Amino acid sequence: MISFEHVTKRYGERLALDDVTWRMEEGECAVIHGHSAAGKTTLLRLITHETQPTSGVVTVGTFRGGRLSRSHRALLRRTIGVIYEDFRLLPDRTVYENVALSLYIAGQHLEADLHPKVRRALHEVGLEAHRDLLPAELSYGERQRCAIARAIVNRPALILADEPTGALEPKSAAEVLSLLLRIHREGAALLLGTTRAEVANVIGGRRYVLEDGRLRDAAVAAPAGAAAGGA
Amino acid sequence: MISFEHVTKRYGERLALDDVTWRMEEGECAVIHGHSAAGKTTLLRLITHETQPTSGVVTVGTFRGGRLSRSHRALLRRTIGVIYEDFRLLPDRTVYENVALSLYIAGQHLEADLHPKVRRALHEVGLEAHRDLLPAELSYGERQRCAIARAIVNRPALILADEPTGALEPKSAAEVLSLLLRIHREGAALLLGTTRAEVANVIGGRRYVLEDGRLRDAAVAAPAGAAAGGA
Amino acid sequence: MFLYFWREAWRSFRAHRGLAVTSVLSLTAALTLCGIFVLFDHNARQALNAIGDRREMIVYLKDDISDVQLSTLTDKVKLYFGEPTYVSRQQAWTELSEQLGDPALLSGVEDNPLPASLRVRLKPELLNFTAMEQAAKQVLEFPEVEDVRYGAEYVRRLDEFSAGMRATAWAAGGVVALAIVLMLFNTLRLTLLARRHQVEVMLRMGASDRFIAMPYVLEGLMHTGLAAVASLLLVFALQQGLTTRLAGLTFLPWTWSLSFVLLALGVAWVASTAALNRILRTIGS
Amino acid sequence: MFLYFWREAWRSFRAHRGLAVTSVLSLTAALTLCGIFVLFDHNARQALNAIGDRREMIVYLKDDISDVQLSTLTDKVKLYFGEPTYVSRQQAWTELSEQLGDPALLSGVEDNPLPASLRVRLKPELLNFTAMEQAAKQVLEFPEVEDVRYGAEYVRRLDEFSAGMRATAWAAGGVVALAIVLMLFNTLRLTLLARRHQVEVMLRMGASDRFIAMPYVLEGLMHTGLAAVASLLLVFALQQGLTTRLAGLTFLPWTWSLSFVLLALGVAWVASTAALNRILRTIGS
Ligand SMILES: Nc1ncnc2c1ncn2[C@@H]1O[C@H](COP(=O)(O)OP(=O)(O)OP(=O)(O)O)[C@@H](O)[C@H]1O
Ligand SMILES: Nc1ncnc2c1ncn2[C@@H]1O[C@H](COP(=O)(O)OP(=O)(O)OP(=O)(O)O)[C@@H](O)[C@H]1O
Ligand SMILES: [Mg+2]
Ligand SMILES: [Mg+2]
Repeated sequence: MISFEHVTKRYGERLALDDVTWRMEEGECAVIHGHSAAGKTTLLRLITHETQPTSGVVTVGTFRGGRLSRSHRALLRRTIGVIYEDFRLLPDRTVYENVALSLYIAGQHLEADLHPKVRRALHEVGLEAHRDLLPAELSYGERQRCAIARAIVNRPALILADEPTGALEPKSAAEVLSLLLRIHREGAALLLGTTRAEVANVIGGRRYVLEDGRLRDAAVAAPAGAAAGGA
Repeated sequence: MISFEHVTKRYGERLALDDVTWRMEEGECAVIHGHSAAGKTTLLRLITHETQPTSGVVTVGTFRGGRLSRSHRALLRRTIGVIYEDFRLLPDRTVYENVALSLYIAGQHLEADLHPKVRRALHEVGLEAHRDLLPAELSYGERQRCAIARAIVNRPALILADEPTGALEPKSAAEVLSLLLRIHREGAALLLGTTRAEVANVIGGRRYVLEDGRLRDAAVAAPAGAAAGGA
Repeated sequence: MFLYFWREAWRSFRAHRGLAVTSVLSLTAALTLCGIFVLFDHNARQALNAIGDRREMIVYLKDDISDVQLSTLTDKVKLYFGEPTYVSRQQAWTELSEQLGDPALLSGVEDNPLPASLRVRLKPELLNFTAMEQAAKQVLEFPEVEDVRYGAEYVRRLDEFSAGMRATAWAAGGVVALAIVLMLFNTLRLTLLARRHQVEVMLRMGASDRFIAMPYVLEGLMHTGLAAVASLLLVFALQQGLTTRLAGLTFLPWTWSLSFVLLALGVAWVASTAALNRILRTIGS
Repeated sequence: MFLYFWREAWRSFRAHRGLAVTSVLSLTAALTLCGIFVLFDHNARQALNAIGDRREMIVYLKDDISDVQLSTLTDKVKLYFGEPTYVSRQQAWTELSEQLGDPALLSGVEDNPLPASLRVRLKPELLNFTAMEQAAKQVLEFPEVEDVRYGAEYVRRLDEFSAGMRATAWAAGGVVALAIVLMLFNTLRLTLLARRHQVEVMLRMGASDRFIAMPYVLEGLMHTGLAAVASLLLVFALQQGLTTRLAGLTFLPWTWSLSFVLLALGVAWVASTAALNRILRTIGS
């Protein structure tokens, strides 16, 4: 589903990704664990084609490398649910509208179809009570939950989660991670980037360590469930 | 320096703070530990007068309660360095300019004065190499460091830190916390809000637990230094 | 689908009410200017037709012609050139006195020196400078004719005026269309820039350009539609106000009004679609 | 301190280049309109002074007055009313023939019926409708005078015209000032809305309203200054272009030009300060 072949990404003279080769199949689950500024977000951005590699080829689904046309890029992105590290909620829409937008963009315009899906997603992240608040009126953790609801509401084929529990205390974090795992088990591929070892442990799946732009395969861990509450 | 007397804050029918009484002296250090949506950010916003209590009196320095005039509010805020949970960097200014802005606002306009201060702050958070990048070009952790640099560059009398290590991996987090503690030891009061027990442990000082809007005093902890790496 | 776009357009309209009001106002100003011009053009055409009646040729007759000669001449003139009216020497004298204003001035004149004449209201196909010149030459050939006068200069000016009018019409139309395009372009650019963050996020969520642009196109159409109707009302008010002074100033027929609105909407549609395409490209990835 | 504000103004100017250009263009349009008006007003004043020379009174003399009577009358008229010029019966006749255009028309008239007259170029203080009426009455009292004519209607129109001119001047000035205020208000509002997030952050960092507003005030002044100079250049170009057709059209003296720019800047300063105060309040805490 995703494959990186000798991908290098430079920003000016700063090397963000250094000769990364890596692939991930449909329905697979992978964690990229790395310190801050290791290049995790850069790697995810290459997948969504927000940025282009300096050299090497990124293939996502049937979209292979190079610059995509605007409409192809849009098409690609509609199959991916991204949880951004900085959430990227629309500040002038309520929680409900933010989540519903995902469905509108995917071409679902029937209220009758839409409404139950949005409600289910809000229920899954525990934001039903906040559906009519604007993002600015949410606590930081609630905003992150809203971002997660938006990414999963359409049950995309691939979920990219960039530090999806950064704003949550351990208990909520565990809940959110198990939600993501459940959706993964329903068939979605899940790629999660994090700076925290405990998150990586909970997710299990294939585990990569990203250190100063170099990707290292850290064997397959058993999908643990205990280490989460640890701190 | 700060005192809350029977402060209650409601948003509509949602109770964010419930009869909170609490005080903090000049140069003191305190941690507010609470789960997501407990009301930590609301409490900090009352101190900076971004919002008004529904009932009760908030006193900060010589500014006692009620609505301050616009100019008084500005005056108050210039004595406080705030690290926001969502950073609030200016997207159209470089790292250097973001940090320098703090000094300009405080009325320092001499390049010769300004430059060394900004450089020192950037050095303290480890962002010298990124001084000419825009916030959008930083990694998430680097953005948080920039926000910290901006809050401390002017060595304010009071530092409000809202989850200041949320985007950092444990090692960087420990560095940042020790930086904050050092500045506290130089004389600044430090009030830190966090969802993470390990952060609360590192800071030590007076420790409060905020649970569903109610503030509980959790005795004075010894300024530990060991529990941090635990993850 | 369509409902969603209209709801979004309405949201944007309300969210940037100040911007919307300014946009509608400046569009109204431009369109009113254009409307006033169309109004005057419309009335000028009507007036020109009316003035055309007065483009006459005066055929001075020799003093000594007989009634038979006169009636043959009248018939020939009628056949080839237009509707003749006979003005006797006495009538000519009376008219001159009236023109001079002070009848006393000519009271000393005993003998009437003026000739009789035929005033010929020319046929429409002769109503331009060259044709008139031709006709005058032909009339002068008749033996009964002493002299021929026609408003050569006057007709030339009228021709020039109406040509100028038409040129100005095109120029003004072009300028207003350009103004509308620029204004819409700018309003849309500002609306989108004020929402740059939102647009970026939507692009990242996979929204197509069309999906993002459509509400703004609709908003632009709303602005223009409002402005077009408002400017027609203004022009109507102007016409009502002026009609007392410039008697006979008539309002545009409803077909003109309708095409005016439709044309404005058309320009707005093209302009905003083009503008949004460009702006979305600059906002980016 | 001041350096910082200028740098910020420059940054904003560059960051919103499109907005800046539109703002400057629309300000230029408004100011050019105003400038054209001032130019015509200036020239109309000069022209009015010149036209004043032609506001004359014609005193028709009785046929039978003697040379002595004529010269006393001339002296008296000169003393009280203005500069007289004698027009003999013969001269009057010649002029009439010329006016009629076709000398043949009057060739049959043997006896010249026209009276002699004095053309009086009136003193400046008599150059308004009521004073002229008064003067005419007085002149009519002289026994040598048959009749008095003066351009009553003409003078009244001229008076009305210049009063209208002055009223229009004020109205146009007011409208343009208003337009500038609105345009600046809107441009500043949009600039600040496009930077709403930044402004909010600065307010939270303890920046005073003045600190935030100053760069935008300077930016508004920059726009206005540019627009004022540009519009003066346009008006100058217009004057140069028209001077071939409307001979004697002169450009504004430099004092007028300078006050024009300064006035525009003054309006801009007041408008942008007021606007920013309001906008900052709505952006909030
Ligand atoms: N647009 C850009 N221009 C220049 N440098 C950039 C840009 N984007 C990222 N970088 C740099 O690339 C490096 C990696 O950034 P990236 O965002 O991928 O890190 P990350 O692993 O996501 O870190 P974090 O956990 O802090 O978010 C950083 O040093 C950053 O400064
Ligand atoms: N402007 C507002 N309008 C309505 N509700 C609000 C507003 N601001 C905060 N709230 C609500 O108040 C509660 C407390 O919010 P607050 O931001 O103080 O939480 P927090 O402790 O900072 O949480 P986090 O760690 O997630 O940031 C939340 O439920 C939030 O939805
Ligand atoms: Mg990142
Ligand atoms: Mg918070």
